[in-house]
Amino acid sequence: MTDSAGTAHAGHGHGSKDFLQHHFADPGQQFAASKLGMWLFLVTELLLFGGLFVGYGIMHTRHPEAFQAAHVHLDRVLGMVNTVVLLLSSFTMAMAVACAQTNRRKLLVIFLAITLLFAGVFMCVKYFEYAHKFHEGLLPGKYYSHAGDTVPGQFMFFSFYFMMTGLHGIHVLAGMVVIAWILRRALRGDFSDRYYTPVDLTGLYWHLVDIIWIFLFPLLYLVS
Amino acid sequence: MNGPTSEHGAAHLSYLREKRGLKSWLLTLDHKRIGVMYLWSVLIAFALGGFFAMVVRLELLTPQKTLIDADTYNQAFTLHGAIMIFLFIIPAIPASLGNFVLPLLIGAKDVAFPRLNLASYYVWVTGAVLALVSMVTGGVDTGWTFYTPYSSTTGGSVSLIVLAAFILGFSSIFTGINFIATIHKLRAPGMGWYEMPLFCWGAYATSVIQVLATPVLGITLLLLIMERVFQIGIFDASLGGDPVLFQHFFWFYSHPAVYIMILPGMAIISEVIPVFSRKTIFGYKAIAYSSLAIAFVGFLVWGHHMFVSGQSELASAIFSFLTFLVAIPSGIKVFNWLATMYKGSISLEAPMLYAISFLLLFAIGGLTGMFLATLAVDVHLHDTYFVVAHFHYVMMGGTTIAFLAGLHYWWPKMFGRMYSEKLARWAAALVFVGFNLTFLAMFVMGSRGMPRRYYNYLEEFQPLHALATFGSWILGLGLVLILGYLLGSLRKKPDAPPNPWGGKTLEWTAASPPITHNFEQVPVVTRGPYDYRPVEGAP
Amino acid sequence: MKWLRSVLLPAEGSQYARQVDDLYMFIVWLSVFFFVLIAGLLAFFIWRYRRRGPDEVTPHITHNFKLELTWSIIPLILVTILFVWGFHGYVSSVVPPKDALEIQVTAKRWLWEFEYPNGSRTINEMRVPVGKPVKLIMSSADVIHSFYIPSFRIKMDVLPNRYTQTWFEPLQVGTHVLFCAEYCGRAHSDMLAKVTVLSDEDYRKWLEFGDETSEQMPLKELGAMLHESRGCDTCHSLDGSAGLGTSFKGVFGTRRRLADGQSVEVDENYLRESILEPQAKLAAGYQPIMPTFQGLLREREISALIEFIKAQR
Amino acid sequence: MIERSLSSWTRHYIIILAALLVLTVVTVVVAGINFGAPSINVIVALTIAATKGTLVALYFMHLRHDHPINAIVFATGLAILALFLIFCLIDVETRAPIEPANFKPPAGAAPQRTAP
Repeated sequence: MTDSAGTAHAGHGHGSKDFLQHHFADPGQQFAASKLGMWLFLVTELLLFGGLFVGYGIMHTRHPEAFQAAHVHLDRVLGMVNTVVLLLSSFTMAMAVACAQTNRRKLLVIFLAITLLFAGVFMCVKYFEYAHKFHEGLLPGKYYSHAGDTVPGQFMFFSFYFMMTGLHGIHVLAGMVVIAWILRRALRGDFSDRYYTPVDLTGLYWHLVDIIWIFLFPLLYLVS
Repeated sequence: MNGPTSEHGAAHLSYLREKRGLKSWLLTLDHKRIGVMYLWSVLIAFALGGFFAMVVRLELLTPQKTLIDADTYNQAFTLHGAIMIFLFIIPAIPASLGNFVLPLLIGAKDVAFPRLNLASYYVWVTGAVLALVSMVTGGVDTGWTFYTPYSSTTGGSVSLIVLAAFILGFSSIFTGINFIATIHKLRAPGMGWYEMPLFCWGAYATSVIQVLATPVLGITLLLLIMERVFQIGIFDASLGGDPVLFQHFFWFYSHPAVYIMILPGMAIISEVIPVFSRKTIFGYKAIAYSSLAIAFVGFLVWGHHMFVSGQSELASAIFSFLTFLVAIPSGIKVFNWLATMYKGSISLEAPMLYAISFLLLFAIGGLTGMFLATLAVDVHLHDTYFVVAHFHYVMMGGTTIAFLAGLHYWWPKMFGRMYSEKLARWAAALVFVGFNLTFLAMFVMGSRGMPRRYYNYLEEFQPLHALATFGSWILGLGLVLILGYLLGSLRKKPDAPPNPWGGKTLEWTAASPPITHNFEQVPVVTRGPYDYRPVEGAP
Repeated sequence: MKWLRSVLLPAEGSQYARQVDDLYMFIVWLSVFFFVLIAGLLAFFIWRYRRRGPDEVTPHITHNFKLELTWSIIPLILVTILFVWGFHGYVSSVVPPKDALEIQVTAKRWLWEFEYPNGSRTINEMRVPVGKPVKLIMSSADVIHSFYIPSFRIKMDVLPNRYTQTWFEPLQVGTHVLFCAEYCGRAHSDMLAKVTVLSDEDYRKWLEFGDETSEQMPLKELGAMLHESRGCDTCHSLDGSAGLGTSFKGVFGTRRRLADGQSVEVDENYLRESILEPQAKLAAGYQPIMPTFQGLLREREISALIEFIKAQR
Repeated sequence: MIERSLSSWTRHYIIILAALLVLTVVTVVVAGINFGAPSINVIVALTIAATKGTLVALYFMHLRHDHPINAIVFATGLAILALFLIFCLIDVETRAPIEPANFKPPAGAAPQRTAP
């Protein structure tokens, strides 16, 4: 996505330093267009998750007791750790963009690497959470086999849990791939204060993934 | 305004001839070539969807079995709907004609994101292939609306076609993102928002819906697949879910999607009418803003598909009122088009004939919409042939006829050839007559209580069904004729002048067909898009 | 203009239908007015302002605020009237009178089942008294169906695991068609039922004693009637063609392979069991979809069906 | 976007990060308190989440200083999502419950999928 929405490769434009494509008048126009394109894409992501949020909201009002009883199986501490990890990664991502804008190429690489690391930590924590759920039989839909439920319909909470965190996790993984790719380009020295569009756009994407988690955390781990 | 030579001093070859070979097409980033590839692809989809329509109509010739069994019939109308909606109408105008003309209309060299544009095409191809695969691996009999719990429990390859629709959604989103960014950032120097041709306003409003509504379809279809694979329960009443919620999710996209289909059609009509009336458009701003108004209000009316679904009465009332509001901007458009023709200099070439057909058919489609927005009457007409007739008047009589208007209007620009005007007029007449024969009687059938998606029906409806089937043959004949003379024109030598219709918008200042970079020099806009005053001595 | 009304709409079976039709006809005339206006102007402009020469110059008319306001406000007023009128009718169609007779409706693929206050049941035929409000409380056993009686202008979706309701008050004695209006699969278009409006006296008598004619009919004829009225024919053909269930043609006396691998002779006992407990000995190659008819058929009716099946050679 | 030095960006971002972390702790602590009605807890939790999201969007994503069109795009998306939720809730919350006098619940009406 970031690739097609924001950048071009050398050879397609006149000034290869600025990666200017032929149909734009100047780099400023190209940057503004790319950024608008990225925001439009982010809105589609927002509405994609939005559908799940609406579904969750409505099923929660239908089965409040079941959701209440089911969410106890989630580990608040792990959820909070992951929230902090993602917030930190958002911070380092924002710093990476600032470094690119101010031409600090070494710092840019370092911040991108830290962001990638945080993303990895997030996925590891998620892995342990999932493993634990699978072990207890808290599986999605017809594979749900948890013993000792007191309120009928608890399985539906986990349908949402897996849909929401799963889709979010896929977005984190996709973000990691893009960040790794940006990191490689940063190592190659592609970015400067004249051209940093991909870093900026990746940053936007990453922050959106963070915002979605900011909402998932209280909805899934803290509902009461 | 534009010299015949480029900045390098030599004339360029047209976009069709500059590069040759299959690879130069398949990997092209040129919006015109992508538009042309999209055009042929959606036409193939149209032919396929039309084939299923013919099968359905033929089966309905007699009250009992005519040709195929009930299961085949159910699959045929499902595929007719799914193919026409997802593969044809939604991409038809924006992704094929729009892709070709939008940058030309605003004096740009390309769309903002050419790679994304090409990606959109290949995503469409992927979705189309998956849809075809689902057709031969078990078939789908859910109807294109995929209502749960039927869709989550029936056999066949429902998951596959749902996945195909999910993927096709991305192709639509990509086009939408591209158009919005292009219109915001790539207008030619001197072209403010109100100097844009009205097609761009329509395309803009369409793109806003594509971006905002399509993701919800995505998640809905994903949830449906999960329901089939895991039984996650959200739409399954026996597990505590709510099948009516599926209808909310589905129509939250699919009603705005109707405006994804009709708005670009209206946008084409707004181009054709001033040119063939040789007169400036009446009420430019009203037409422009009515597109945005339709797009916005269109988001808030989806519940009118659910008046008898078990939705709450309060919700039905709110949705009914909001639905009526859509009539206002639609009416404004129709009256403004008429006012444009007042004191014009009207000539009736093929594009204008289609525009006139559009006005008549869309008027019927719009007026019959009032029956369906009225709560008490809709309860009776819901899920009958009245609805079938209504949306065919809007989708086929509106969008598809507008698509044909645009195709005839821009064909010389796209391929540099004029088609046979005489055959074009015959075809326009055949399509108009055939269409009305097919669908007009369906209003009566629906009012008399003929439910839709029926394989067997009561004897009393047979004469009207037979009339509709007969009409569909005339309609089909007209469409085949169009394909024939358009393809025939491609065998001729290029003969189209740059501006065959006397249009004032920027695409007519480019060569026919245009060069790869569209304009030899970046155009500078000094006059409005439909300014037919003589250049000297204007007040 | 009565003739137009009778061409466009089915005969009115209830007071409410008359109300809906008035509104319907109002919109028809409104639409005709606007269509004639649009088409007339269009035709007039095309003729009056046809292009007469290649260099014609047209006046530069960009807009006219007053005119545009007019054609925004007039439609707004009209649609507001329509909304209020339509809402008014709708409200009366969703709020049944307190003293309405309650009939419970269960929709199944692909038949309608009706249960009356005294516990008696019918399939694919609903009997109601004339001039009394009837409230229907509906639920589906599988997918979504829709309860549609065109003569009464009522329609309501029938959902699984939920009740929906609608009501009507028939005007005169007679019969009407009930359709399923929400697509529900293979035999969707055969999911029809008969609505019989009886006089109050006939209704009460029928409710108490059952159908007099069915008591006197020979068994085989009664069976033939039930085969249709109870919806057997939706799945079981008489001509040997494959349906969702086995064809009845020549079935009696043969040996039948069962889904569990065993086989059984098709005799009176097997037929009886299959009507009352369809899943007990499921024939091989068929889905276990047949509903039980326990409590739905009188003793004599079961015998009648068996006699009827025996007679299909 | 305004021109700044890296150190000024850093200061700026650290303040935002600190606020976000504090809010995270607050939301966890608050979740343990009983406000009387469960809906109040949900509202409090979502308000805090919305505040955090706004901070990220305005500062980390630069909407505060960016070309307004980007903020308009994002706000439109949020508004449409809100309308989607509101209209669905209007329906679900105002459906009339039908309790027939002489009816037994359809088979399997209660959502059942508890432990085997």
